[in-house]
Amino acid sequence: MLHVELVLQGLINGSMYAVIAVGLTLVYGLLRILHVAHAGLFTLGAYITVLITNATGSLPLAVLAATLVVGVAGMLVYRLLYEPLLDRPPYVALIASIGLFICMEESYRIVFGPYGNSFDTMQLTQRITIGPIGMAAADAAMLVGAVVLLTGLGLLMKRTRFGIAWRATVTDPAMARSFGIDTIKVRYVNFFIASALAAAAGALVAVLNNLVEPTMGSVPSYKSLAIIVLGGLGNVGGTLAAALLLGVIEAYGTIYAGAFLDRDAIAFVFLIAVLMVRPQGLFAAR
Amino acid sequence: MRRILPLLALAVLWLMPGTAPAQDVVKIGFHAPLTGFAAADGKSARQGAELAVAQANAAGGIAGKKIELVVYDDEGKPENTIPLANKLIGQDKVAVVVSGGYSGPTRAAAPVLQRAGIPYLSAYAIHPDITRAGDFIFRTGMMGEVQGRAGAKLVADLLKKKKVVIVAVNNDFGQALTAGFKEVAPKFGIEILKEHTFAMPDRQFGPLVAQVKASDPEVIYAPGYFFNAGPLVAQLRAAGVEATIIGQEGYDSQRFIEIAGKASEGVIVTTSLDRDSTSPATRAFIDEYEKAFKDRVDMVAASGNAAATVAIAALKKAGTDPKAIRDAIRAGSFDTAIGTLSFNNLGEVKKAVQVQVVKDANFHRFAIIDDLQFLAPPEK
Amino acid sequence: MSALLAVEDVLVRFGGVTALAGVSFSLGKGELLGLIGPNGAGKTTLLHTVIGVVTPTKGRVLVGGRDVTRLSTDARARLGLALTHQIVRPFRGMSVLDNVTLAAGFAKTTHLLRALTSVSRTAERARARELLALVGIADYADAAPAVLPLGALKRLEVARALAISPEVLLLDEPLAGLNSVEATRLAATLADLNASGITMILIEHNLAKVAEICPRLVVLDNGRKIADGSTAAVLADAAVIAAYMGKDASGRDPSHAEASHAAG
Amino acid sequence: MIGAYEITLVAVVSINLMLALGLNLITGFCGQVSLGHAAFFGTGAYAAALVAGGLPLPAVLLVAGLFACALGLLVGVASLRVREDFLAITTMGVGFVFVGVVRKQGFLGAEMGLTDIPDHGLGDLGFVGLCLALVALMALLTWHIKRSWMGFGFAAVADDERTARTLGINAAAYKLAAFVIGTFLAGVAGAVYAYFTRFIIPGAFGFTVSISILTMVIVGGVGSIWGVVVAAVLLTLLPEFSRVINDYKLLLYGALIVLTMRFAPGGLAGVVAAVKARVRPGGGP
Repeated sequence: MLHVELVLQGLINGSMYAVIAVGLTLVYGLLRILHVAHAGLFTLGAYITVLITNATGSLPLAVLAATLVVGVAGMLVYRLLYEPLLDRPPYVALIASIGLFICMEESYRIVFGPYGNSFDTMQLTQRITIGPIGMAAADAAMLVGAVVLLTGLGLLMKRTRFGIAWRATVTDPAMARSFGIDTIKVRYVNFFIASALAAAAGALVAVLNNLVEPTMGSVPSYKSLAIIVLGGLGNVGGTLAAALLLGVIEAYGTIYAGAFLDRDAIAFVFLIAVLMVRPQGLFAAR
Repeated sequence: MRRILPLLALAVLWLMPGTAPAQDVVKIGFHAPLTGFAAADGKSARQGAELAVAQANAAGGIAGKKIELVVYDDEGKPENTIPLANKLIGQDKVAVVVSGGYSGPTRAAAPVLQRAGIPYLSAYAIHPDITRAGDFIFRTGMMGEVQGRAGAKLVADLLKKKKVVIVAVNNDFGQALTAGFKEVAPKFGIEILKEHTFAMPDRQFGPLVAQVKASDPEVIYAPGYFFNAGPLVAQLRAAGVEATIIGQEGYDSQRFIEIAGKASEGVIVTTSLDRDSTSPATRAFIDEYEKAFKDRVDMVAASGNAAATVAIAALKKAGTDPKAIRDAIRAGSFDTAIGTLSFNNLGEVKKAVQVQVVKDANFHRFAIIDDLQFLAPPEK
Repeated sequence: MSALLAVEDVLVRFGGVTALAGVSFSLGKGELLGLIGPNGAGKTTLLHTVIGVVTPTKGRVLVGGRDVTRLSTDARARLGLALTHQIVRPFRGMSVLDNVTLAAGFAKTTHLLRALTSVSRTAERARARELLALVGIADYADAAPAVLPLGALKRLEVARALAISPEVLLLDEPLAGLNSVEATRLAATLADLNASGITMILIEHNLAKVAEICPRLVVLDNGRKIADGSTAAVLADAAVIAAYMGKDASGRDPSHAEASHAAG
Repeated sequence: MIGAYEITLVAVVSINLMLALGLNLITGFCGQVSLGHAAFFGTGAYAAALVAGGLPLPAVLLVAGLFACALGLLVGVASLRVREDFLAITTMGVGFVFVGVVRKQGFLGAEMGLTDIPDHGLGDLGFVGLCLALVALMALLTWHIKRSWMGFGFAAVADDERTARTLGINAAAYKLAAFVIGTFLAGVAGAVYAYFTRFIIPGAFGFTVSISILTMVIVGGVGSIWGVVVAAVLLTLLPEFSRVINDYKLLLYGALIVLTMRFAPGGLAGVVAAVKARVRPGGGP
């Protein structure tokens, strides 16, 4: 019974990691940028969700607004920061991204205060039981939300013109251009989708914790980097699998390894161990 | 070159020195983490201290001189706090310093102030080494171990419960509280079923909750901060865990109740601030704070206020000679927002522990543990 | 007498693709071997296997009779193998002269302690200038590679490879992209170097050029060696003609014809 | 006037300088982006705290450096296995694992840290003298390495590792050398830190420290010794001068990084080189 719950809780955490990290891997796959500021957009999504819900009383409206605003913000980050740096060594974009992330966290602290914000009325407080397994409605929302978002993303990538254009651009931008694919547009759409996913993750985490804080992106900022490496950089399916696996490993680590290892270090012990055996990541990079 | 100009402008802006008022003032130094991971506590501590200074100034200051609080951001970093303490001593020429910071920065500053012979009051940092730096160093907050002991007494004597699971934040605060709790637990016949830790940034406790549920304790002793405790308590209750949850001064913020919602009802915390106190000092603090900052009080604000209050009272009594201030603190008894404080030989505070319970979305008095012998902090 | 360089039954697979399917050949001292074949035949992969950038799935590479298959690229370079890249790879952060100076200092860079204790670059600079003059780009010595035309960069590749005093020089299309005057001059330089005792393998598309300077040819097609012998004999070989002309002209093995089509 | 404030500030700046010079060797000279430099810093500090009671100061510095570079060697060997993209994240992981392990070890004081580190016995001025001497020594060492053939080899490895190999340069050995020397310097910095604060806690060696050191290197201009020195001094001191704008300090720090990367990705050294090239058109290529 304990193990069923541990696995379940691991999957819930893992699905949160997945929704954040998949966006990061989309950006990396296309542009080879380690987009640390992604976690700042995640936080922005969470703030918008809470503030608009409190103002209008409608959580769905707030989530919609968060994904749209953050999606556009992501495109702006690309246009204003990354695009001019594409022909520079990769660490330039990485450091710029870290700088932007610091700016974002500080702006949230200054604008919204250091204490964090909560929903005026707690969302999804019910408890759901399926046979012997019970979980909070918020947990269920996290799981279902992640499945819906990632399935949607999968369909988008497999079935739509954008998906084809994206994959073609990732494989060979020059070739994609010669087939008439607007690779610049692909980049913007890519940033929109990745950032909207981050915002959705932020909204789900806000509901889950009933708390959004300026620093809530810190842990996702580095942990999702570990996840996309484990997943084989740029490999969307691999990222998903790595996120879920890490969630479960952390769940067990928290209980059984807590005496000698910090939970946040578990991800990296796992990462380093995997890289020593499989330098290309758990799942082959593209 | 034109591209660099904005950078230069920024640099110039940054370098602009602060202008200290030239009039005759008495300066109290203050540092707290205003940025970084502990910024929330930094802000509360600062507001608490500022309120004490404003009130004292409104009441005429010290012998006609205004009090100025010289505030620096320690960023939670020990190494930064050493130059900062030296700056407070050498350049700002403060008479006394209050720490609104965590243990790391406070431990770093204490020897500096001791060597310079400037009295130093730590508002809520818990590490035992702070006061060991010397006779100029005082602590108005409770040591972690002392509060941990109070927690054990609460569980056994007041609640009459035995089976405990400990879930502690993984830092010096959590470690010290756990150590204090475990130190006296055998004496009270408390059985510790399991002990777990979580990291300060953790907000999702699913696996821990599952494990706690499996252990089926009567009491969960869970040292942490409001930002951990809010989600933790909500998740424990959502999972159907009914055990009594014991928190500490880290929970003592209205934010905890906002985050945990209904789940916070019945949570009991050991802290320094008694919301139902009839003491004029406490009432005045609570009312004035909420008026001045449009926010509810919390333990950190009360502690920052209390430490500054002690500093001001000592200045009033002894003037600006550091040794006289030290002696005044050592010998005196101070009426503050967190009760009447006096100090032992080591500079540790002697005071009762407030036990508060969340009821109808507010903290209320549950009990007061005032067995000062049991709570006595170390003298060495 | 063992051959200076020998490749034995080398098999290279990338993922599911077989790039080299059991290629063998050997090379005596002082030879100038032309390596030809259609695009995708595996020529560059073969040179990369020899230098150690690519590790073969099966087979061996021998230098002077010694098995070097497990040796790193830098160890092979120290044994006397040098490579020029088909797509030029100058160190873009260094001047042209420094590119060659670095290579000329291989005796110093080989041992870390020696590298740490050596500062003077005078001798190596002088040697580098000689080499730049030899390949005819002395005027560019102080320029950054970014400003050089392709022809000069190709020559820089050769000068830099020569700077490590190789016994075997592996040249990956050094003439491609050059105009005919440049190509003729560089080809002549290479022939001179060969005459001075440096063994060479030359990948080249321009059959006329190859025929002019290489006495012996090895032909690859779709990862297999289809011919090896004197230039005249190889160029007359029906299989070679078929490989170059596309679909079979001689009624040979159909799988092979199919393969050459795919490779084209 | 030089007071205790200035003296202690010089010590803080010196520690950052030592860290930045060491990382500049790894990241600047040899091109290996490391996001885990604080782990080596911390290793040195903990090693020093453990042995300082029994050894004279120079031996403590040496032991701290050796412990750090032993870990550096280990991490270096491990990172040879991972592809270039992964290196930054692997080293970041090393940083997290270091803190995550240390904070649970009783013999390292766990969360309460190690305390009672003995006095260095040099006096305030003597200590700052030691700091400055170490910084000068390290600057000289890295300057020498840069102009030696080792530095030449580093530059080649940083520029194009595969091509460097085809020229006989053992890229793996060079990378390890960079890791070993750079982390040794970090370890010495750790010992100095331990003497400076006289207690250490795991939180002092976290990810944000690694980031701020890397920021110094990159804002200075990777590989440029003077650029990195200037950046380390400026970035350490600017917050000191700006205490008046406490609340916006970190925001401005972040903005400075973003703007530098956006408009001067070559850092200070890049800006100066560009200005020089414009002032003396004949001087450049």
